Amino acid sequence: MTTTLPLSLSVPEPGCRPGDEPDFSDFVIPKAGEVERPPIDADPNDIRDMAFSIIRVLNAKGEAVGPWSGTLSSEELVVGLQHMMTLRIFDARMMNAQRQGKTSFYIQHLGEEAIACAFRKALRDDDMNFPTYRQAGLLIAGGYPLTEMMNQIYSNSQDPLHGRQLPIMYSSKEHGFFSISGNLGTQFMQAVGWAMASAISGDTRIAAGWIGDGSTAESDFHAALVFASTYKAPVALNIVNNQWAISTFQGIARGGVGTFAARGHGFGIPSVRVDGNDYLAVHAVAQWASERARAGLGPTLIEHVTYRAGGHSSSDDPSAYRAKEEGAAWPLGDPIDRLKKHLIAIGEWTEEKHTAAQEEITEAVITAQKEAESIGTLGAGKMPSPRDMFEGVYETMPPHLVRQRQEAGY
Amino acid sequence: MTTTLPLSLSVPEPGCRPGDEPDFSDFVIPKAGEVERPPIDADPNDIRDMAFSIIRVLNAKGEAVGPWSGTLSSEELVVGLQHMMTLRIFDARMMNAQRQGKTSFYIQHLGEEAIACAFRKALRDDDMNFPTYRQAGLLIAGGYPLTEMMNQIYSNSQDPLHGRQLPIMYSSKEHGFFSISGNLGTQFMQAVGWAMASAISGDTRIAAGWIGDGSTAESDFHAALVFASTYKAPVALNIVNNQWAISTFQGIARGGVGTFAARGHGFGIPSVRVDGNDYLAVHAVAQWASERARAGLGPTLIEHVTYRAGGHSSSDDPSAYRAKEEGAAWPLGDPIDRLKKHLIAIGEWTEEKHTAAQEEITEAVITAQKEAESIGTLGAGKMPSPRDMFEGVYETMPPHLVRQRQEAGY
Amino acid sequence: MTQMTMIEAIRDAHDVAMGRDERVVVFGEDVGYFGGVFRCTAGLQTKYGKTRCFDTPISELGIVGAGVGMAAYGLHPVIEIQFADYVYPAIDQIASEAARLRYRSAGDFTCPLVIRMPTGGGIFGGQTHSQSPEAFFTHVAGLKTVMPSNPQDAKGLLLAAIEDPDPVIFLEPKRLYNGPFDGHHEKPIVPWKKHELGDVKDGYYSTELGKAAIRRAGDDVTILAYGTMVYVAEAAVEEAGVDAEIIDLRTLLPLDLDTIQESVKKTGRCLVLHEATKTSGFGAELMSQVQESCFYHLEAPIVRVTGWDTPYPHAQEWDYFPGPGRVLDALHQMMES
Amino acid sequence: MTQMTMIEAIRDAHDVAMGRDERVVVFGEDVGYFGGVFRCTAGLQTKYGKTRCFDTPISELGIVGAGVGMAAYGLHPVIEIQFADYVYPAIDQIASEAARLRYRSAGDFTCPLVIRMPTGGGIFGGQTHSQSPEAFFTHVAGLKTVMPSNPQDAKGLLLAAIEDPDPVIFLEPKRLYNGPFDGHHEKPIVPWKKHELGDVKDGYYSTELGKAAIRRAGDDVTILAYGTMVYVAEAAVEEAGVDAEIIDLRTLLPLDLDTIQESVKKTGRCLVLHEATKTSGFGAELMSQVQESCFYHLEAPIVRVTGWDTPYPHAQEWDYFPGPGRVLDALHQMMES
Ligand SMILES: Cc1ncc(C[n+]2csc(CCOP(=O)(O)OP(=O)(O)O)c2C)c(N)n1
Ligand SMILES: Cc1ncc(C[n+]2csc(CCOP(=O)(O)OP(=O)(O)O)c2C)c(N)n1
Ligand SMILES: [Mg+2]
Ligand SMILES: [Mg+2]
Repeated sequence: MTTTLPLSLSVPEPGCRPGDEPDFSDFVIPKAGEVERPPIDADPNDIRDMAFSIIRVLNAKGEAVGPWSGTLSSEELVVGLQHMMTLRIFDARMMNAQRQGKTSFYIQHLGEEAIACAFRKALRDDDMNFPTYRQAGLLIAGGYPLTEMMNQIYSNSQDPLHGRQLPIMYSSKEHGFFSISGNLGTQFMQAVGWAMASAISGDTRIAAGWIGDGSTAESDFHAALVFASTYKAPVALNIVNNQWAISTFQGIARGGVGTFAARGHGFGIPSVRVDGNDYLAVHAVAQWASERARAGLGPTLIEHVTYRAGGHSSSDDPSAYRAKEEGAAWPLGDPIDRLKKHLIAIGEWTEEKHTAAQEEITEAVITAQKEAESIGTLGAGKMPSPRDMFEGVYETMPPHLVRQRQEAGY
Repeated sequence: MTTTLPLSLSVPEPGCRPGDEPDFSDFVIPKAGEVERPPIDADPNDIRDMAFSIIRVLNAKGEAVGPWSGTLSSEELVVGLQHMMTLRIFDARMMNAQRQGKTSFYIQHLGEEAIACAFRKALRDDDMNFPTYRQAGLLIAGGYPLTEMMNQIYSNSQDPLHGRQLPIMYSSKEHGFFSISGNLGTQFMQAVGWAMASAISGDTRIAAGWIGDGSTAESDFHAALVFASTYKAPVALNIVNNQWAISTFQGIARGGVGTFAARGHGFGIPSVRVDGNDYLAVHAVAQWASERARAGLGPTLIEHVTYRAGGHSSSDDPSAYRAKEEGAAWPLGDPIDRLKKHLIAIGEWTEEKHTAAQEEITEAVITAQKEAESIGTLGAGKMPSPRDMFEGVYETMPPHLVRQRQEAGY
Repeated sequence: MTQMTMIEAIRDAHDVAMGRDERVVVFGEDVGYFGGVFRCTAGLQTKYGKTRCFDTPISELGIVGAGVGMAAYGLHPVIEIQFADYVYPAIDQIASEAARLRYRSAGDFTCPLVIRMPTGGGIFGGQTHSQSPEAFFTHVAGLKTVMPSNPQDAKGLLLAAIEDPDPVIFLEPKRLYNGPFDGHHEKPIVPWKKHELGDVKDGYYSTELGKAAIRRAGDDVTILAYGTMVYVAEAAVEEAGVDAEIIDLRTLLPLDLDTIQESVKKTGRCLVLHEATKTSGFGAELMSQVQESCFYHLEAPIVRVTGWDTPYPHAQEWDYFPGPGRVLDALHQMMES
Repeated sequence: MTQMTMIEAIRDAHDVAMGRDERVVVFGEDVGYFGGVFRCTAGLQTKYGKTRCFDTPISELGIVGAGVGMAAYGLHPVIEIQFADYVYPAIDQIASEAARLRYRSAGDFTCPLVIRMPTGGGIFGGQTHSQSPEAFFTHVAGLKTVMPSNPQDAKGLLLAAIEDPDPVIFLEPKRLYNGPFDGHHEKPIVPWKKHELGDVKDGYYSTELGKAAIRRAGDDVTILAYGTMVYVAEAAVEEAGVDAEIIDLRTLLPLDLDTIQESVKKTGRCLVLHEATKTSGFGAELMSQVQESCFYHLEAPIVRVTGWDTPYPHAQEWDYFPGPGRVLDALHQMMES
């Protein structure tokens, strides 16, 4: 037997840490328009390459090119731009409100606005999303009132969740937005269950699951793929790869494989990657996946390639683990800038309109914020009653909870 | 918007249930010798097809052909045959002992003997297996005493596990056989952890994980693949696809994908399929995977394609859920018959030698059994002390357990 | 009325529920074609079709997670975990998700889900076919936990659980599936066909969750038991000749504290009995509630008889199992103090 | 001696252990480069290299499963679960595997593994950053469960846990990381630098597992507490003017029953205090053991003050949290009875 050298543990490292020069030269970006648009019933084996490429519609000049363009009218695109702008302004104000102590916690979407905003427009109103904490765009693009969101964030007496949940852990059945769990991954499997239920019931509604790059390592991700592929559940399974999981770069979750989308190949699930900073591309892919689901063709796995331009949450300072310059070096640009550029290029938008829209939206967000704050902020103003803490654990309050509520004096 | 048809749930069904004619015509079996043997450092992308083919060495005539042949001498093959025969005779007698009430439970390996027996011979003595309940071949091929196994099965006073474990849930560190858990899947991730520890320690030892086709749906399977691919752990990850998980056919776990081996592609792990009823093929693949691991090239995923010819366990009657004739129709034959035929074909074995070996082994198994039974069987003869039930929960017995032991009167 | 085993009663409850309500769907490992390793779902796939009763991949997480998603959609899934010992991979979906969905969404989404599992020891099943994990579930706000001890209750409680708007953990003492077991493993069991509690009403009925049953009225000591332990208690009481009141809790949460209190205030003595390991077992909660509510009526310390604080052993099963002998000793000791 | 916060003391314990013993490896989510979201492992990767302190994929199952495999190999892994609320995906690897490995293999394989996790509420973390799951662990035979309440103990107990030959669950009350918190959230905390228990011995020392500490001697009532609740008890006792004996359990399992008994036999009264939900919480076990061992010395019912049986709320945190007010009320009530 040959002598063997000592083994050693290989621990992946990101290309760039604080102090390093950001370097995305390894990151291969196909040209816009380059990736084909297969029929929705394509054999997953024939479209294997799509998990290693990136579907892109907007090119550097702001033109919409290739087979994935044209799913949206220019009016719809203007609305899309407004949604993204709303989300960004909303985020900025809420981050600030958190810093001012008006609430305990906040999570923003900076740089990722296109994904949920565009995806939402490819679904029907009665479809159901199973989001993570970074898809508030689904609510904004779905017309959910900003004040309601803020009431939740402030845990005031008008909070639809009665102050029970951490800020931004929204829930709105009416808006196709499943109650957010703080436990990563769990909702991915539930989305498959919901979709199975729709199929069992002979319904036409579909589900969309959402998960982060880091969270694909969780068990629920596997269970979701197993169940979705076995029962051909009508579900779109979205991975938002924003390159980071708190301080951990995506290579720790991704390991040796080329992409997260490729995970779907082990299950025979059609798996694609899309430029997550390209509103048009995300919408087109969402449309394709939802048509597949609705036609009974089963699940689609979608990796949205994007970059988390801000900190993980209001508790996080990313300068401790990644180079400050990394965000600026991110090669897929900013989703708002790119859509704006496109709309200007096609003559549907101008700098003036943009400035006006920015002001108008800021106004609207401020108005909503004033309204919410006039009710209350965390610990100030009108708060949910402590009595309410005991309600809703069960439909009917059992005797031991009644006793505890009484003991607490409510 | 186009009108949409009602959805429906797709529930996979096996080709054959009781009353049906077994039909394996969909099951594509490549010719022996057909699959290439790539270098151990081949790029996983270049050997993608191996997850959809089957590595086979023994052809219908009993010849060993192709690039995967020749890893074993004819003496080693005779020993291999004897191991498989031993395991089969051992199983038959223990199934019978269970029926006679000498123990509570048994699990046999009928039809799957080649896998663990051959695999074991490609490992070094100090490597570590993390087996399921259907790899006793690892112990037999590793020279673990039959009487010890039986003492465990009978839970008698010489049971190395002190009667604490269900029959066949062996453990032998010395023989590179990790303590079997009754919980499916858990050991797959632990194998990766052990392999990571070996790499961290600059050791040269490698690990082998084992899991059934049905159990690949468990979360531990995913975690194992994630960790193994991220840290390039020196581990061989074995899936034993014996077509059934109790009453559930492999299509329920496998879903839409072609094979279980293909699961590895999502992780960039070299993934191969091997004819699990071909001792030579299993050995050659095990050798390849262990060389990869030992050379620091990381994990290999191996799907052993075989058939569970017996019931799931002593508690199971498979005629309730699959056609009785299915086993006979299984196209990869019987591992013992095939190796025997090969040895006869190359002039290293005869029918007479086989009959003699059969008698000799039966004799040895009976001797071992008599010895074990002379000590005791479950509930009869010398039993482990109830006092021992309180030992070994912790290295040092804490006060509350001392009190409980005293309360119990020991 | 039909004479049924507990298995048949459970199967019948599924059948009745599926017949009455299209939203009831049944799934789990080996649950579909084969009808479950204990045959509790046999025949349902044939009768209601593959989309209402089906086999699943071996992923307890996936099974429960699918159940949560389906329940949120509006179905009423009834799922089987093959053995309670295998519920751990699903604990996150149960404790963090099913249990909290109504609360965290303020009723926007709910989770009418029943999770059934064969529970408990006495079958030489070793560490992974013998566990009694009820204490875990009773510690999670938002869950209800039920354990029937006979065919009549099994059917009625399962129907109530399926109709319940919240998640219910339904623990089935597998040692009782075919007949009551008094803890004397060397004696043959009495089949349910010969037991009055094996007389099961046909068609629909339900047994309210949260109500205990007094199995034997008595004045000297109260025994709190559930599942298999109810029969162990009966055997011990008979042998001891003590006038014990035996309460079969049936539902562990919400607990029927009224019935318990009334009994302990009368008897002044209380023995708590369960199979699970002692430390932080549900017996601790029972003792605590009795102590809190009946302190001034207690004439002797409350006593627990439980499984020992070890993993469930194989060969030593009958030393581990809280059998009539240990209960008898405890009763004698209590009556003396 | 160095003045340290609890975070620094925990970091120092890792450092000392890694320096003394090559087998000690440290990993978890964000634990490597960044040093943990609470910075308990900051600097270790730089000092000991990437193969002894590293980041992992977000899989609690994988983290613990890897730990079990490594411990079986012969390493001593010290792993972090980012918040105790996220331990559920790993419960199977903890309860079915780590806890039982020594027993089921009759000592052939062992599992010297430490699983650390920030625990408890008081930081407006809502349902998934506030839980106290200690009762689950104490119900699993084969595990030890530890919860320090100050930097001195945190370091000593963590070093003892790392040296322990069996798996130890190490719960860190995150509300105490930077200073003791008396439950009055409107008041600023006292930093550890100003507290005598923030005075931490340099280098190696260990604090024996299974031994409680008496934080305040007293004659009238015994308070059993651990973690953050130790300071809540201190605040309440001071306000109540009751001569209470406050016992900081430090190790929940094995429990220091001797110290508890001695105290309760002296005081005749016992109050049990914890943050976790009430039903089947560890308080139930404490009440039971006190009742079993001190029944004839009890002058009043044992009382529990705990979190309510609801998920952990956000806005209502201070109504949920067992603060000094509730403890005070309980003390008054007990002293009257
Ligand atoms: C089960 C569980 N484990 C750990 C955490 C702590 N945690 C919160 S967010 C996060 C990172 C998630 O990263 P990713 O999935 O990439 O999503 P992103 O934040 O980038 O959108 C972690 C580890 C959690 N919430 N739940
Ligand atoms: C976590 C867990 N879930 C369920 C079971 C029950 N169970 C035992 S064996 C088995 C089937 C396993 O099938 P497979 O993985 O194909 O292995 P095989 O028995 O065919 O070798 C099941 C469901 C278990 N032991 N552990
Ligand atoms: Mg991310
Ligand atoms: Mg199988």
